[in-house]
Amino acid sequence: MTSLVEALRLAAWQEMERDPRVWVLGEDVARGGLFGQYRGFLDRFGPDRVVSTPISESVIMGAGLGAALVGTRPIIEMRIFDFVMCAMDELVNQIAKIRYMFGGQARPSLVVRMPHGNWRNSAAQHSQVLEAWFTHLPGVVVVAPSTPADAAGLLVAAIRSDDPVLFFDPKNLFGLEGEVPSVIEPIAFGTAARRRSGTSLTIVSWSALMPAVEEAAASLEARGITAEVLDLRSLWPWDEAAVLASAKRTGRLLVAHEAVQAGGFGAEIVARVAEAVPRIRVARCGMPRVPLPFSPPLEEAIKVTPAKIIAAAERLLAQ
Amino acid sequence: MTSLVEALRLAAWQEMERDPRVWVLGEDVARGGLFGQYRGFLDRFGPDRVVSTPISESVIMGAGLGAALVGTRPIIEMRIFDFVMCAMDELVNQIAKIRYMFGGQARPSLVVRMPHGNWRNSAAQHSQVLEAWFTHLPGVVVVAPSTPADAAGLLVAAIRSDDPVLFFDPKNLFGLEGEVPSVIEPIAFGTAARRRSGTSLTIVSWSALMPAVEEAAASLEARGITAEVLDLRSLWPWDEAAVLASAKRTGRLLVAHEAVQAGGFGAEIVARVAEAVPRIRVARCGMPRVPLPFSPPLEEAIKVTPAKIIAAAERLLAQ
Amino acid sequence: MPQTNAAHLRALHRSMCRIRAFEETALAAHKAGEIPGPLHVSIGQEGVAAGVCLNLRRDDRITSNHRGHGHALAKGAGVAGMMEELFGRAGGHCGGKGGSMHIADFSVGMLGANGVVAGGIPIAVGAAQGLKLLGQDSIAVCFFGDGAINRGPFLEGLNWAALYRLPVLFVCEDNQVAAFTRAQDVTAGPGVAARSESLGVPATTVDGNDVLAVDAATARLVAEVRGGAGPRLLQAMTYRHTGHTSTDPAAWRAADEVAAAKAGEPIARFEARLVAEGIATAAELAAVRAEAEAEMAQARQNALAAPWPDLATAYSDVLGS
Amino acid sequence: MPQTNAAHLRALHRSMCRIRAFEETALAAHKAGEIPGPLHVSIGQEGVAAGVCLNLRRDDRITSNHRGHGHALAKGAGVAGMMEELFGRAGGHCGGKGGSMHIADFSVGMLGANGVVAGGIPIAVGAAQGLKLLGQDSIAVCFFGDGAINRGPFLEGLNWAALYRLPVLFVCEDNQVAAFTRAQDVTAGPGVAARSESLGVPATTVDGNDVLAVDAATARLVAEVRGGAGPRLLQAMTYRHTGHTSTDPAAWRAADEVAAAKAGEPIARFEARLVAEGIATAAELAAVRAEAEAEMAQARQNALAAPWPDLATAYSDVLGS
Ligand SMILES: Cc1ncc(C[n+]2csc(CCOP(=O)(O)OP(=O)(O)O)c2C)c(N)n1
Ligand SMILES: Cc1ncc(C[n+]2csc(CCOP(=O)(O)OP(=O)(O)O)c2C)c(N)n1
Ligand SMILES: [Mg+2]
Ligand SMILES: [Mg+2]
Repeated sequence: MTSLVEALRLAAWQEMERDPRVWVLGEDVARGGLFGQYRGFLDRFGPDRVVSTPISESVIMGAGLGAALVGTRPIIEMRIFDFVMCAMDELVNQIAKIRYMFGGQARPSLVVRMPHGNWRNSAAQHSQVLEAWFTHLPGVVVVAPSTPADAAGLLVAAIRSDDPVLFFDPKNLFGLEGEVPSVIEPIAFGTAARRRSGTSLTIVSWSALMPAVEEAAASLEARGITAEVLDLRSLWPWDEAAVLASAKRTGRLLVAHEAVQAGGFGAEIVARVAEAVPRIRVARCGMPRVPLPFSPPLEEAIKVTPAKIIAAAERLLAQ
Repeated sequence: MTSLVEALRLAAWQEMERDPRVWVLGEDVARGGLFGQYRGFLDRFGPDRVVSTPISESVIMGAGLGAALVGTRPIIEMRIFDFVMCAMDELVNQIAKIRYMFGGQARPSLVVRMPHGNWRNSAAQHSQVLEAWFTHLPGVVVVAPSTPADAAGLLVAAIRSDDPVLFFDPKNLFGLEGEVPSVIEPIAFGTAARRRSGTSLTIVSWSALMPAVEEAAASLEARGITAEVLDLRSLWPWDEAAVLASAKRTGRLLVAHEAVQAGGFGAEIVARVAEAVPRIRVARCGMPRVPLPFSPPLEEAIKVTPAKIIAAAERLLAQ
Repeated sequence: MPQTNAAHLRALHRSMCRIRAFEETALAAHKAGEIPGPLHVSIGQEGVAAGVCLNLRRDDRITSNHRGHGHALAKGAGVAGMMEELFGRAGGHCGGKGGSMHIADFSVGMLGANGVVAGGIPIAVGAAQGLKLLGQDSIAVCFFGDGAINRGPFLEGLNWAALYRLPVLFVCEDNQVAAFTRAQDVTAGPGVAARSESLGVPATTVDGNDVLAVDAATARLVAEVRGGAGPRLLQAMTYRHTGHTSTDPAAWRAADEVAAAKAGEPIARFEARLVAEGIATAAELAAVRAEAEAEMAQARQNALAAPWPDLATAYSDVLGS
Repeated sequence: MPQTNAAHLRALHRSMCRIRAFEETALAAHKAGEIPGPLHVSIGQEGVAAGVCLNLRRDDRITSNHRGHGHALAKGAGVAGMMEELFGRAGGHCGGKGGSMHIADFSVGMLGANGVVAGGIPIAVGAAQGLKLLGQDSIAVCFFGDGAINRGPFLEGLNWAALYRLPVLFVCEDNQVAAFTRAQDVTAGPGVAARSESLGVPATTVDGNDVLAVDAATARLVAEVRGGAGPRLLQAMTYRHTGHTSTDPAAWRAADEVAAAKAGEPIARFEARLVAEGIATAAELAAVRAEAEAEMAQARQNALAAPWPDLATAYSDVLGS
């Protein structure tokens, strides 16, 4: 068994062994990274390929882009997602648009790693889930794994991809254990994983909320309600076909995510399905539109929990 | 008749006359602003209240916040929305969260003005429509007017509001003429305006796309299809009651917006209505998920146009 | 030292002791699992917070960073409210919604710690601009670390403050480390003072572990800033005794480096001087330390027993009244 | 001047004339409604683009800003592809998807203009880091204006380049104005050279309207940068003859200020010298100007007649192959 963060370490290690053009830059990466996801990289790959940087997010992001434009394949480590807000011009106006603006002359082949989500009561500036923003941003791939094997396989795919890939590390699941193959094969973007089969309803989720969703599905099943549970794994491209097929089968779709419900990616999924499947019943379960509070009981009160997912499922089934 | 940009100038002028705590900061505002929206302000209000700044977006945004925390009421002029990407930490991590993080000790009463949208073939870095992002961000009000009178009334409301208000100036409509009262009264956020009554379907839109929507509705009406057209005017809060009521009446909802369709605010509206109104028929009309190209025929090809809105309405009615 | 300011000297000592005791108490409480979330303490850096803040008026404003307990305490923030905030309780200054990284007490002009490095710089600059616009003579003081001088807002903020001659004092608390990286390994050029001067902000460098040096420099700089001379920057050299967070052993630092630094720590150093110059006896000073420790132990006990926030507050303070 | 580099001198002259002719042609085409979107021309600043780029190799890279036509031309970008790009035609370097603000020609190392002030700085720094990682000896040159030195990425980028001793030459094209605001009104401290030095990047200031001064300084700096000495900054003082955009009259500038600047414009000044030193005759130089004007007129005609992009291309170059 391997932890999710170790699986990510092994995946990046494998790719840096495989391709000398791959390198990593970010704060403290030469010391192994904030979560140990680069432990041992400095000794193995040296300071030119494992670059501990100043606290200069604009250039961490923008230098990764520039280095990609001359043929290297950087892994841009942003430490914690919230700090990406300090590098949005480089990400949104430059990385996402450069290939298109230049008519295909340039292809920024890079990965931006952004450990995100609720985590150990770290409050409003260290817990944001804004993955939905980037599904609305042309020019980027959005990946959000939930298991060690998926995290490893999707990171390998991200590093090998010629497109800019935004990789949302689920930091709250870094300790999650699972099997990881000794040779990590890439996992195709846009392929959902079915975690459970069922007929009563379809539940779609991803990233750090998956354990809560599976827990909810299990207790629903104990009461004879079987949910088909889909883990999207990547949000752009997303596996619309799998979601539509399942929703048609069950007739009911619940999308649950860690992010704020209003304007979250659940809205896009529900909208697509509602457009395509007449008479489908749809529901969402996300956070209220408030920043994440520090105090544990307050955080617990607004976080999406198995109980809230179960309640949403029951409301949906009652319709 | 008054142009929309002049209406905005009059609204800001009225409020600066009314309240000495109101001031404006941004690039070239002392020269009247990029669009003349502050013409004459320097002579009337002086250089301490009309502050032309360096090209320092982080501090334009962050200084506005700091000044609000000591009791002034800044209008933060960002020149063109896309440059807000250079000030996202200050907006997303600071302005939107400070009141909550500090348990209500602080209330950043400020307005961030962001002329946005497609405009004169200014290409991918000067045309973005990312309003949807901020409906997903707790702690901010999102305003997007489409007429001179609404722009003026909503700007007055924004300046008087104790909450941080993100004001999306529709730069492509700055030349649009309309009546504006000599004394500009505030318009309440969250109240949609009905632009047309109809029974065949409901069309919801806002901001710079409204003229195209009204044109589409007119030609549909010429063929006996009457659309109820709602202009949301503000996206957060948004007039859910009006949209639900209209959608229930007509049984069909089309949301059209200038932004990319995937993950746009249309998804939230469609999702809410689909959750609340069983068997409702829904559709969206937005841009494909591509950056805005420079070449006029290419821009025209991907922009939302009256023809595309009409086609979407016909598909919806055919269901 | 003239006896006339003996009271001030004792106040500096007491302030440092209270910060030290607060931080050690918080560390112990965090290790005991009483405090959730990340915790950054300022043990060893007390001379900067005390030396700067005791030269400020209550209506002066400060912005701080992630390591902000000392700044808040020295500026006069209530201890009970601070400790309860760290514990996430209802009585915290932020009602438990902020925690250690978002300590704020607007009633004493403490405009907030910040979870984003350099995040407090634009805010302090704007506060100074607002105060000037309102015609008030209070000033803004902006605390940040050596790590913040590599972020863009440092340049934008200093240029801006100099341009508009704003009443702001920038204080770079230079402990020569940022998280797990030495400042020297990520900072090119001669450093923060030279950067500051190049942006039109006169800079002064002092030994931050000599509270009297910090006190004297701050007194002069605050007078200049309040007098309308424009912004100033103070670089205070100091050392972070602990790891970056309460859970970081900082094992990568050489033991003798840490030992040497602890030998020069600001409180003992100042006490030796106070005794030598007859301002206070060792016994008096020990009593101050004991009193501070008792105060913080009491605050910890209260916080532990204090009620959690009403769950309804999770939804308040977002928009509207 | 030694005859030996007469060819180089003529190349400098020809490059400046071609930039001037391109800009005047583009201005006329924009006024005639043939070019959509915003247009920023560099008339009066030709000495900087030519003096810098003629010291570069084809495999050196440059990043530019919104006023980038001259940089692209001097680096060797094809004129037909540039003019067609401004016209939004299929044959443009970017297939019409970028336009004036996003001119790029990767085939000659021109990594792109930029619609965001200072947007090219992090990219150039990263390009230099990538080139170093790949063990290549080409360098990166980063063009930006005086307005960019007040944005955070300037500090972050220069500190970074100095830290890793990257092969990058920063060129601040200092026309002393940003849009409608004078640099002196928004820039505190002694200016870009002092900021650069404070960040560990040695700086040189030259008269950017003296193409020989730019040429000589660049030759030296490029040799240092390519030799592994680390980054350098060149501040080239110049003047923007036109308004900020093609539609801006810049009426706020005193007429005599503009007249004085035009009197010292780089091309006539260089021609006088070439004639005085017997490098070329006035007739030869006039012929070069005429040839450049004819070349650009031809490019305009071609662009006007050139096909629009296939509408399918609006959807390509986003993701996937
Ligand atoms: C923009 C940003 N980048 C990274 C971090 C993560 N981080 C928190 S504190 C810190 C080190 C800061 O060092 P310094 O400013 O010197 O303060 P010190 O911890 O030494 O007191 C880092 C990198 C952050 N909070 N914000
Ligand atoms: C981040 C950002 N802020 C504002 C603008 C709007 N803008 C475009 S060019 C310009 C002036 C730039 O001046 P400078 O860098 O000196 O270049 P110059 O135009 O003088 O050649 C401004 C403010 C922008 N493009 N990007
Ligand atoms: Mg430090
Ligand atoms: Mg300029």
